[in-house]
Amino acid sequence: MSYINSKAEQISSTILSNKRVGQYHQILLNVGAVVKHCRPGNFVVMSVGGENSSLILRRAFAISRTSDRGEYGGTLELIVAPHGSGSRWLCSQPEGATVDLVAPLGTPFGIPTTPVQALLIGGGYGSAPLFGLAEVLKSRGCRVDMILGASTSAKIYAPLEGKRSVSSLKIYTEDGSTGIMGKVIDPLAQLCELGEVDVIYSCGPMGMLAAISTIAQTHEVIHQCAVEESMACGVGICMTCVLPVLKDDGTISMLRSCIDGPVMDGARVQWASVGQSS
Amino acid sequence: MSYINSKAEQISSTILSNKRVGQYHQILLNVGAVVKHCRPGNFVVMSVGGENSSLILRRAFAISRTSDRGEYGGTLELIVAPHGSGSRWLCSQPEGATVDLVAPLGTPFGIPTTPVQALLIGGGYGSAPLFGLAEVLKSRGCRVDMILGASTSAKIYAPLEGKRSVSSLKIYTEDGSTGIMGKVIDPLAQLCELGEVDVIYSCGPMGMLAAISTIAQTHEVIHQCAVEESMACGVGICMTCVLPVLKDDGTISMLRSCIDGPVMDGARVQWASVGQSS
Amino acid sequence: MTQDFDFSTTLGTAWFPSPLFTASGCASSGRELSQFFPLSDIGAVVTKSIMLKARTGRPTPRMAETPSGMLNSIGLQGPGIDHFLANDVPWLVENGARVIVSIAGETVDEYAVLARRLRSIGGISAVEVNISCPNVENRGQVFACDPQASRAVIDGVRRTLGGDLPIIAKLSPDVTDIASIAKAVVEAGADALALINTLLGMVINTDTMRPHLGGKTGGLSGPAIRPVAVRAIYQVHAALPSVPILGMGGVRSGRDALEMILAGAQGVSVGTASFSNPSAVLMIQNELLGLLKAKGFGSLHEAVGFAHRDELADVE
Amino acid sequence: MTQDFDFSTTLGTAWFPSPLFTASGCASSGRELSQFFPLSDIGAVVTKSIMLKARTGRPTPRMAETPSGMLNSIGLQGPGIDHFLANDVPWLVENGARVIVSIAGETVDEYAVLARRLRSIGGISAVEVNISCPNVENRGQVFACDPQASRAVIDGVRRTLGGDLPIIAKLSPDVTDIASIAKAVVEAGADALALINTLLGMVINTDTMRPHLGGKTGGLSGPAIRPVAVRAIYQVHAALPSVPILGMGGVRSGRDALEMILAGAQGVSVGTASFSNPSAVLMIQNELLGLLKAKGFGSLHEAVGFAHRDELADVE
Ligand SMILES: Cc1cc2nc3c(=O)[nH]c(=O)nc-3n(C[C@H](O)[C@H](O)[C@H](O)COP(=O)(O)OP(=O)(O)OC[C@H]3O[C@@H](n4cnc5c(N)ncnc54)[C@H](O)[C@@H]3O)c2cc1C
Ligand SMILES: Cc1cc2nc3c(=O)[nH]c(=O)nc-3n(C[C@H](O)[C@H](O)[C@H](O)COP(=O)(O)OP(=O)(O)OC[C@H]3O[C@@H](n4cnc5c(N)ncnc54)[C@H](O)[C@@H]3O)c2cc1C
Ligand SMILES: Cc1cc2nc3c(=O)[nH]c(=O)nc-3n(C[C@H](O)[C@H](O)[C@H](O)COP(=O)(O)O)c2cc1C
Ligand SMILES: Cc1cc2nc3c(=O)[nH]c(=O)nc-3n(C[C@H](O)[C@H](O)[C@H](O)COP(=O)(O)O)c2cc1C
Ligand code: FES
Ligand code: FES
Repeated sequence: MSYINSKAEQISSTILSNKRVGQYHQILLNVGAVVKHCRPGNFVVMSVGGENSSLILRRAFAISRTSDRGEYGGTLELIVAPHGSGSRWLCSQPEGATVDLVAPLGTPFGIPTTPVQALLIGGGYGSAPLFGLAEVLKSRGCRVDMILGASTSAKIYAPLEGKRSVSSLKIYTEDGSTGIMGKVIDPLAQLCELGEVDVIYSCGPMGMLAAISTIAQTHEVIHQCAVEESMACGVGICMTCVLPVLKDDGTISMLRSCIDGPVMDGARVQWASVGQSS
Repeated sequence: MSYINSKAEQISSTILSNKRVGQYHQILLNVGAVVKHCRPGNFVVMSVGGENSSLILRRAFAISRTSDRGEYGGTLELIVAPHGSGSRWLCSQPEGATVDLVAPLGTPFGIPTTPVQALLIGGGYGSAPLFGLAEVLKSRGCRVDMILGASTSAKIYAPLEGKRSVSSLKIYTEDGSTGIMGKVIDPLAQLCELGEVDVIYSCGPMGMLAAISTIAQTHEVIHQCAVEESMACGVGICMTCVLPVLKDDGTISMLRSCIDGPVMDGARVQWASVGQSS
Repeated sequence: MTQDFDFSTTLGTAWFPSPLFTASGCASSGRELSQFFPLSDIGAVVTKSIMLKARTGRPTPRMAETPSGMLNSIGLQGPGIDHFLANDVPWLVENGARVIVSIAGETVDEYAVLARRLRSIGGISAVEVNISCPNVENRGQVFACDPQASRAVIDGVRRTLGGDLPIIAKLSPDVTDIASIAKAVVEAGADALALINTLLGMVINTDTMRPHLGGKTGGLSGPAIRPVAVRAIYQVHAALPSVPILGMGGVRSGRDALEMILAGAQGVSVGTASFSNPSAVLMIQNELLGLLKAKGFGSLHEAVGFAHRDELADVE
Repeated sequence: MTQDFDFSTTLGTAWFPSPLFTASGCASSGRELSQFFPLSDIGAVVTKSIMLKARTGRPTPRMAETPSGMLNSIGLQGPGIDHFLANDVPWLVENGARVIVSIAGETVDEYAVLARRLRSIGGISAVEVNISCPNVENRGQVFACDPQASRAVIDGVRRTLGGDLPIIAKLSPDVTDIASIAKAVVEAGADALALINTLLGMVINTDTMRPHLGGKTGGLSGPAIRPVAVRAIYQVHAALPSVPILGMGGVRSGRDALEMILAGAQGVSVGTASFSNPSAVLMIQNELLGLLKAKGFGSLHEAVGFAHRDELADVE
């Protein structure tokens, strides 16, 4: 046996609820004991399209929140943007439908052993895993500030309950339809300069993660980001999801974002050469 | 414009009900004005598997009965055997689901202009179009006898209402679980000899149709049979569904069973060379 | 159909108001589809490949559905060229369809004889030469698999036909180097290329434990083969940028047609998709028109081969 | 696993308790799947093709989903043979897996050098030689597309390796005549054939209007290509009935594996299906075993090539 995917299980899971929230669907799944091993930053992969589907690959979704209490036992929640055929299929599934799931996968966010000042930055549905993370950080005595951004208000995912675990929440939209008009990175340099940030946790589009990495590096702030690369398998066997990452020995390796990520050290990802052959 | 497919329309149709009857599903579809052109012997073709289906070809089903009265306007009924992926998908569709349908297609059974003694023979779900046919024949003053057969009782489709339009109904099952143990052709020679049959109408497996043809020809009884060949398009454009048929000029032609059938003159079909190249 | 947008296309000297065509063998003689849309509304009807003599074709079963595709083994069933020219072409012309006649032969000569029959026929826009047929003079090897045989066929057709009717050579993807076959037929006088014919495939029926098709092997078509078709179009357009390509293979939406146009196709034929949707050609035509406009192109022509725009060399 | 039924198979001198293998490049180094089933439960793990030096592979995006298939352009990313032999093979052997090492080179020599490295390594059951790589010495043409180049590679490997380890030559379907390539490599010393590698394909991204993959073209795999794989297996088995074939291409159920066995495969590799179901190999193995027994076969061997039973001649 190997350490890779060591907590992962393939299960048939029932959709307990499927609610539209802005432009997203909040989907609650019954996953039983699997939930015990799910950490913020982990993701699931899921078959889509049903029995005779021409969509042969699994789709990856970040685990937004988990619960092992309540009437159903272990549940986990996904926040899904209806993007292409597969995610639209998932968003159209009724309560009671079952889906084939492999979970949990990937590296979780690292949790500091001492209380720190954490800044959580989410873009679009990238906020999904941050609320679960916020709860954990808060329970460890951290100060948790959160900045969320999206192009428009319907693409901001910020559930009421989630807000309770954060000390502050700022929202940016590009069209100004909610919160401040602008982008999540606008205030970042200043916050780092004020010394109010020890660790940045981020999740969102690759461009946003790259921009945060630059600022974080300038200010020598640790930056843990959850990356998102096109994935065919999610379990490390296809080599499609690679990113160039600087290793300890000074070499650059094409690491699989499904098993060596999605959470990676932003300072090590070679953002400029993502998507290029080397 | 051409006479081929001249009544056919492509429509989106709603499933009004889907009931299990023995080993079949009785599926009622809302088809609006299309119903006016549906005759016994016509069939429909239907897309299966939903939006991202890997099943790219339509499935053909005989029209069992039609109605242009009642709360829904035009409706038609199919009797579907869950056979492979496509028919199983159809049988699993809930009430209210919509399916993409082309109807009506193919040649209908020919209706005699004078009252005759008609014998209707159905094998398995092949009985489906016969009850509608029986009603029409009866309304024209014909005597209608019916023989249905199948391997076992759950594969006999013989709805109560349907029985009203026939003068006699005999059932044969190979395992004897219902009716007489045996095959539908067992009594056929004798019935023909007795002079009780002017026309045979049949629908069922090809082997059964071939056997009926032989007996009908011996006794010089007209035999209209609805054939069933593997069909890719159902509308005459693919040439997959061909059967060798004797033409008036004495030549044998590979006719398309979707537009030159499914109802054909049993005496003309070259049963022995079906499935062979010529 | 359009005001501000030029949706027309050409293949050699033939002009078509729209780039959407039926695919040979997937619209029969045209009549069958005319109930679903007026044939004059689309670019052209490509007729099923016609041979010299009437043919009964291959044994049934002639088709097998495969994941996102199908196999067919029709074996070029048809009435023979004389009956076809007397009955089917006039009907299409009367009904306002632009007609591309597809021809198929068993010998190099037979293609030339077919071409001679077409010389005097009015109303035909172009000839598609289906060279994916077994060459009875050469161990039954398919013409399109051999550059020499392909060249000989097109050469014979070109000479017999004279200079008027454009010749579209239809190639098979079952070759090691499709660009070299393309070059051979263009040198021999083809004005345009049709890419691609079906891939040779097979299904074993696990009940009978024998080949499912009566003809054993069959041609694979449908969405399953689209990536192979797009690759072939892209490669051939890179190698021969000035030769018009009629693209086909698994197109079932405007998006798919656009993919082929961007790869280098000047026209798109729709085959198997018509089996699942008899109005597919017209629907795809409308979708493609909408997409091209939405992307800001001023004409179809501007989009042809657009995916090659930052390249200089061939793809490999 | 079985009592009354002999499910074992051989490829050359190598024996395997089951005919179900992973496909090269679709199980990484094996560790990743071992959470989902014990690797010792299946026939063998075929490792991803390893080259002499470490390689970073091709740019991302490296995959595109296509109807019932996918394109990949990984470009043989890997750590190089030395690291691989030091780390991955011992781990597999310790975990009880039977190991087939897949090798890939850019020159005929490189294959031989790779073979030399394998000579002294214990625990390897066979070598799969992936000749679907561009030959840098010959205009980048893929080895497997040229009988001479294919022969040269296998010949070099055979000489260097000596007579012990069975050699499985993995062929590409992108050729005009796969049986002739098969004959060439068998003459050069291949003990078995792996059929098929991916088909060359391409997707144009209609948003960017450029080739979707970073590497432009990619290899098409998955159920979409199964009819092509079955045809290749059937043709090659007909041409070389005594040469064992490892079949692959779109297998995702026991039925699909049975189809390949009936067509002539002695073993079946599962690739893309593992991406959609990490336990696919084991599940397919169980399904196949059940089907073979249900059909009344007494051993796997009896079913191999069974679809050819009423034939004498080749298929064309
Ligand atoms: C680790 C991870 C976590 C993710 N978390 C979420 C989430 O919480 N909520 C959410 O809405 N989406 C999330 N995504 C993105 C989600 O996986 C894609 O939106 C989805 O796969 C698109 O599938 P589709 O069929 O709708 O689109 P299509 O574009 O039709 O998909 C075609 C193919 O490309 C792949 N693909 C397309 N976009 C992406 C993408 N952005 N990332 C990876 N593969 C892609 C698909 O898996 C599929 O194989 C996440 C992706 C990753 C890698
Ligand atoms: C004119 C006609 C009328 C029919 N009427 C009925 C009916 O009333 N009730 C009913 O249950 N079935 C009927 N059938 C048979 C029905 O079409 C098949 O059972 C169905 O297509 C099987 O599809 P599948 O996906 O379930 O099976 P699969 O075996 O997976 O189908 C694979 C492919 O083969 C084709 N195919 C398989 N079996 C048949 C067949 N028997 N005839 C034609 N094509 C086939 C399918 O269309 C599909 O393209 C009729 C067929 C024809 C031609
Ligand atoms: C049933 C059928 C019959 C065909 N007959 C012919 C033919 O007669 N001549 C020809 O050149 N191509 C023929 N083809 C190939 C198509 O014209 C087309 O090249 C191929 O099917 C790929 O396109 P598609 O995926 O859109 O069907 C046939 C294809 C099918 C499915
Ligand atoms: C992501 C991916 C990587 C592959 N890498 C290799 C490889 O390194 N060497 C090789 O010989 N084949 C490679 N293949 C081809 C497969 O081994 C197999 O031949 C092909 O995918 C067809 O089988 P499938 O449809 O079951 O995947 C790869 C296939 C995929 C999808
Ligand atoms: S998604 Fe397959 S290796 Fe990462
Ligand atoms: S089913 Fe296509 S011609 Fe009859």
